[in-house]
Amino acid sequence: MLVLTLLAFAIFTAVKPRVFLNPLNLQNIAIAAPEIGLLALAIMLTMLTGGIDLSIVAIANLTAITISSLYTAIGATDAGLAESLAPVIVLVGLAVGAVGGYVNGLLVSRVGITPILATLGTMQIFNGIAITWTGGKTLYGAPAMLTTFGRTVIAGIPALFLVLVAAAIVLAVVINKTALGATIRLQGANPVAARFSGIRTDRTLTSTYVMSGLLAGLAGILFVSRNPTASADYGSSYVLLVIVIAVLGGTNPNGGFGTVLGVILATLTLQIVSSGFNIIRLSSYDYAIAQGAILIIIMVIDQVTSGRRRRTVPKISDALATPTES
Amino acid sequence: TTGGGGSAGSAKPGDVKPEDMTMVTVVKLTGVGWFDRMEEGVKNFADRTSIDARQVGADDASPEKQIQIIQDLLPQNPTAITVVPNSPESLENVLGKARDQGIVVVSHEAAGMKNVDADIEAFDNASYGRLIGENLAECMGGKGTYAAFVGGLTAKTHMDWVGAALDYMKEKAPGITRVSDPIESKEDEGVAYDRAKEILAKYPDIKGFQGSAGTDVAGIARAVQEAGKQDSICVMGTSIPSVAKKYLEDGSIDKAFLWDPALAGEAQLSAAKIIAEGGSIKEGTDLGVKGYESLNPIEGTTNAFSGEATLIVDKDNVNDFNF
Amino acid sequence: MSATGTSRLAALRGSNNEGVLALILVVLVIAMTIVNSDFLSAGTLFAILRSSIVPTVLALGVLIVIISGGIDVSFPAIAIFSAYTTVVLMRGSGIDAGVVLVLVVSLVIGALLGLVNGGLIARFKLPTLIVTLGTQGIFKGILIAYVGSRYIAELPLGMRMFSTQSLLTVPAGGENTSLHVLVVPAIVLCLLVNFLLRNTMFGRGVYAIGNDTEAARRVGFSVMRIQVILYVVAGVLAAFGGVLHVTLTRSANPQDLLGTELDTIAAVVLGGASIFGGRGSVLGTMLGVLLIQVINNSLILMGIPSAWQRTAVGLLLVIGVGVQAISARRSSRRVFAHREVVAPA
Amino acid sequence: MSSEEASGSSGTGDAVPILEARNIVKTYGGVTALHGVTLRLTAGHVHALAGENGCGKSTLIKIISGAERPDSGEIVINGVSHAHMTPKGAIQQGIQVIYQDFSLFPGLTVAENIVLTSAVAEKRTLYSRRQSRPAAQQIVDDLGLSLDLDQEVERLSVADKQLTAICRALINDARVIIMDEPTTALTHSEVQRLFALVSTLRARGVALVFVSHKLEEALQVAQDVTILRNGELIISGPATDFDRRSISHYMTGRDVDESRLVNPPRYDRDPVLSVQDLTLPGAFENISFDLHAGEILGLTGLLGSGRSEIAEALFGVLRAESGRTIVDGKATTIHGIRDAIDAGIGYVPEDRLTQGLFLDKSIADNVIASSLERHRRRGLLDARTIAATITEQFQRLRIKAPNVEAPVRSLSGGNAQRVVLAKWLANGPKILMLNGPTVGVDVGSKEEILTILRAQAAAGMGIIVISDDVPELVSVCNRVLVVQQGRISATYSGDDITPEAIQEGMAA
Ligand SMILES: Nc1ncnc2c1ncn2[C@@H]1O[C@H](COP(=O)(O)OP(=O)(O)OP(=O)(O)O)[C@@H](O)[C@H]1O
Ligand SMILES: Nc1ncnc2c1ncn2[C@@H]1O[C@H](COP(=O)(O)OP(=O)(O)OP(=O)(O)O)[C@@H](O)[C@H]1O
Ligand SMILES: [Mg+2]
Ligand SMILES: [Mg+2]
Repeated sequence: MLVLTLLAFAIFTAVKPRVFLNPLNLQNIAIAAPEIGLLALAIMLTMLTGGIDLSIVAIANLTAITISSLYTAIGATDAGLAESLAPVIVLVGLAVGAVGGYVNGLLVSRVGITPILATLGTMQIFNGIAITWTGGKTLYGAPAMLTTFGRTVIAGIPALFLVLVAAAIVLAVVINKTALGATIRLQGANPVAARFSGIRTDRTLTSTYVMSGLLAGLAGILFVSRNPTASADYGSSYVLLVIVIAVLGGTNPNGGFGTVLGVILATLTLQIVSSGFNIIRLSSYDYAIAQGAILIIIMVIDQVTSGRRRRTVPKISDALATPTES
Repeated sequence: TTGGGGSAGSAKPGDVKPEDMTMVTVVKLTGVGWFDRMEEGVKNFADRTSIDARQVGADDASPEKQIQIIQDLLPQNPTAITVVPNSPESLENVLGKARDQGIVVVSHEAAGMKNVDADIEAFDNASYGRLIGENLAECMGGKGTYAAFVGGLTAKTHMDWVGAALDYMKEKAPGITRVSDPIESKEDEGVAYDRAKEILAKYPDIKGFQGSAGTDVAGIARAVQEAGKQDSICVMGTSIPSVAKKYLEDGSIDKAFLWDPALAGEAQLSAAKIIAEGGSIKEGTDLGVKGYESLNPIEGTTNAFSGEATLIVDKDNVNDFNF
Repeated sequence: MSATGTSRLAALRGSNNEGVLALILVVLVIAMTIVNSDFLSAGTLFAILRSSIVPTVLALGVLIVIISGGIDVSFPAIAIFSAYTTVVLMRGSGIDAGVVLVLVVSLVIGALLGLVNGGLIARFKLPTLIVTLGTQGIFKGILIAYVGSRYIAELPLGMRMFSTQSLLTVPAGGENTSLHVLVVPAIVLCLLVNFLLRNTMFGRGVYAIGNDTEAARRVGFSVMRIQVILYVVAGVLAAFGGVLHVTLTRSANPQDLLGTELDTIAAVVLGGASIFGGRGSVLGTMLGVLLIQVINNSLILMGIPSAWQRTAVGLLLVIGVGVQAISARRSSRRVFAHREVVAPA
Repeated sequence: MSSEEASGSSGTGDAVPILEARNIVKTYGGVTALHGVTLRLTAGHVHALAGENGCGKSTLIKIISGAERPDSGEIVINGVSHAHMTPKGAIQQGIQVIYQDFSLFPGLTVAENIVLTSAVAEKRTLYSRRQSRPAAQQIVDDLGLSLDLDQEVERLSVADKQLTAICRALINDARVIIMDEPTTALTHSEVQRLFALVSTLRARGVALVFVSHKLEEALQVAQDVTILRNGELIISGPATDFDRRSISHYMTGRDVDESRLVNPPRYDRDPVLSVQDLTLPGAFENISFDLHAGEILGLTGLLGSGRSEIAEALFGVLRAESGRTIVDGKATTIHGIRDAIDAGIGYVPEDRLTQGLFLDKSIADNVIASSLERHRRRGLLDARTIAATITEQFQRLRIKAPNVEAPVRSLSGGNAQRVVLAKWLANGPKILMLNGPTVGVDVGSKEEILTILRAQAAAGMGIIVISDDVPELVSVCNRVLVVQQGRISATYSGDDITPEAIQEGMAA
């Protein structure tokens, strides 16, 4: 994966060095990547348990809307107060994300609905709530704290990107260094054996979806930080994109295997590729073609090389189950 | 802040020759008839002025992709960016950056945006909506019920149009009432059709429909036609001649309203050119494009101007259009 | 409870909970009729059936793929690609093609696109989700960038002639409501696919692969061949769905259908198919699609404000699958007759 | 019967082999599973293939059946040589296999599973449930089984799954039938019915391969014997030349001691586990017994007698309706598996593959799966103690694998079982219940596993062994309870624990 990222980078540098290496462009990549990266991490986490969370974008928007409307509501009466309450407001937004995730968790673990159905349903519910709440309009306004943060650049690196890095590190620790993380991976590898090993399946699943909700909420915070607006239909194109990223990053949709690093690298690769194509003036449809081709070529290469390592392939999609997370 | 957008940054206004100018038109999405048509206007402008002007857009109408595209344009530092936003507010930031960098920014279908040097509308949405309302009321004979469709509850222009039409009814045609909140067609002709059928089932004596997204009226017309009510029900709204033609001819669509995206695209660019050359956009400015010969400021805004480019299509003139 | 009693119950429930799903559907319809008596009318029924035509046909392709243990998100692209390209070709060639030609051309295109999926998946043992995510982008891109992006209102005869045909017409209230003729091919396809899955060795092979690819190899199925064929079949079904869609909307719009993949997959899974493969039935899929269409096409009748409709759809979906999930859990409870039964995962 | 037939046959020597695998070499990455093994199958003979876990038996079988390709060597069928087989080719040559992992289709019905192979072989294009059913019914009746043909295999017990796999192999009129540990989950009577069928097949001139770690079974049916060790061919000859001792000696290269050896439990102290009137209608009634520290308690009975349900109720898989469970003198309600584990109970399940193991995960991940809680320091997992635990268990249980990162899927049956055992020992339970602990485990490993159990008992653990392997019970148990129709019908202790006694206790 790393090789790939560098490769993509190298190619575009070669093609259009002046524009592509322009710090502005590199910063753009680092500004767009975080929100996508966070959502991809959320999907990856749920895929580890053999599930999926289609509602993350809807959750992110709910968070953004919560923050924006709380801020403007309080600001209407007392602007100063709104600013000083900013941290609280942000936390409330994050809480909304957690609650959304909790709902998914209950549906999947307690009620026992197939994740893809449960989250497709909640996706529409959350999205519907957002539409009703905003009346379909795009809300404007967000704590200065966030907007300035959105513009902050530390040592040439946008603060937003640092958020992604931080989140990634935390998640990596959770997945690889905590009991919860271990249970999440085992749950995905074989739910029955997990149960017989004394793993509290319900608890594991619930916390997984809560975490994915939190990540989505964080992404929502980045939405408003990038530009002080919140709407019900922002980021709808992200849902499929982040699935691509997660799987491209080596996550096995059937559960059990996936790595944070892989997902982050996959995110960067796709961002580099997309801005690269944009710079060489490729139309969005040529880009769609290129992205698809790249995706498949990578998987083929990965398969052909790793094919030597893994002989038997029990399930087709296990082909990319490369146990590198431990 | 009208005009003089190019004050800051590299591109010093006035001293650049057209040959050295590059202008990019960022549209909601490419690969749809509407913006294909707009691209024709962009090409026209390029040929006419020998400015390197091109149109770009994502493969679906999503704000985030539009932001991304503009982000990626900044390093290329074009003279001007003209844009048809999917969600004006969400573009404010990135367009702000563009202007700080000295890039001229002109928008369309986005009256009220702050971080643009000028916004050029084919008309102001309120009067466009009232116009549709007026025609619909007249067709319905001043009484009865009607339903309004929008591409999405989040599509601002659509909501403005149906809102203005409703206001018109309230004032001028009290005998007419709207049966429900605007109905979402999800920009999908099939959905428009299904919803229209439902409406017909729930309100058998409905007398009119208003559509907003390009394909709404087509879907509605199909439902009306199948119910054999094309004569008793008035169907009007925003659409494209190529879409509406067949239904205009059999009367299941009564009138289609639109502005020519080609001209709109051209108008945006010439506005950008004027500003880039140090001029400014004000009341009465002539953009040298049909329907935009004398701009009127849109009240409530400092930088938005509208032309009089509304087109009304019915069965008689539908064949005059080639898009 | 007695063994026979349970088995009879099981039979009612159906191997994939079709019974439960049907029950949910009935309850929903009753509830809606109570809310608005107009709901239970020939008009609504026909409307819902009509709007189910295309989703059903598309779902059939998805069903086959899902049973084989894969996931296909490229079928909407294949559907609209085949149909739109056919229309363009026909207009280009100037011949006003009849049904046969239209079908042949579009189905061949669909088959070829399906072959691309199947080839990649079978030859390189790639995860189906990724391959189809990739091809979906490629097909969509080629379609709009190179085939065309115009909204085409003039369709070839083969499509035109069916656009407004109706199967039967019944007087309802003042005017007549009629059932569109294209429900016939949809139902025929359901029967065909049902036969293919249940009564052919190919069908058994699809289930076998979905259950355990290695075991399928060991009993002598040639996994590769079956996979290739099944994606071709899925492609053909998608193309057929595309043609039906264009015919029904009486216009060819290259932006149509794209983005409906998740809803269709949901309908199939709702119909009792397991996303992990090996399980699923045509009947269940039909019920799944029907349930979703009933939900989508009744909210205005129910008088639910537009702003709340998405929420309503989501809620109903969750409730529907929730009830099903719970009853499925019940059914998997163990029955003791002094013989050990291992509770399924 | 078998003995006289065995003497009747004249070994491998003269008769022409209908299938011969010559000098087969197979390596998996680093592991060499087979080097230069030869196997000759004679028409009308049962060929016993014996060897320790991981010595390459299944691999050899997979190569003959085309499921795997050999690195070198050839397979000669009726004089025709093949560099390798394909599954389809093998089936068309009349080779049928009962795989150790069954290779069934959980989502399909028993009937479908049984007839599918033949349907494929016949190159059918159409398939009809109705027509295929009688054939399935036929074979099920021949074996005198009570399989529900319309049940989904996923819902079956291990035993029924195995029976289904057997039926599938026998239904085709094959010329070679290979049985990879076909009797692991079967009861005595089911095994005898299988053997009856085997001898009719022999009469038809079918050549059979029989892999089993139950050596007396092997000796009972086989005419020829081949023994592997670490992928090497050790010896091959007529069954009459072997007996239980010699076979286990060739397998392990040492003398295996299976004699009864028990050390006295702490009867003086209170029992670690006391079960009183435990009842789950339909499964078991009024089960009462005590388990003392250091005691190994045998729980036996025919399949379906309810013995497994009792264990599963104690482990919280099932919920008993009435009765008391007292652990260490404390009355404990066990509503879920977690309750049981918190109370200090561990359970090595019967269905190793689905309930016991994470097949695609590494040995390491499997070993700590149940003891994550114990390996935490300040919220995080403590890498050092984890590594320590893993290596300790890996070595103590002598798991045969390149390293602890090897996926369990790549382990042989016996080694897989050691991993499950390791998982529980890593959690140091007070009470350990094992359901069929040495099913599919070779004599050598079996002895080692039993030794481990004795050691754990000696260290104060209370152990319950659920098993119908009588010699095993005799060799480790302080007491043996016989379950019949969900009730405890007999209790043996001390010197009353003899094979004969238990046999008739179960049969009674
Ligand atoms: N024939 C027409 N006349 C007038 N306005 C139109 C016409 N067709 C589309 N529009 C409006 O022009 C804009 C672009 O339309 P189009 O549907 O092609 O793109 P879009 O991304 O779907 O935007 P929208 O969703 O707002 O329609 C939209 O505001 C749409 O409502
Ligand atoms: N797919 C595989 N990948 C890697 N190693 C394997 C694989 N299958 C088997 N092995 C190794 O090959 C050796 C032989 O395995 P095999 O299953 O043939 O043993 P066996 O004799 O059948 O043992 P048992 O009696 O326990 O079934 C073992 O060391 C095993 O770890
Ligand atoms: Mg539109
Ligand atoms: Mg084996």
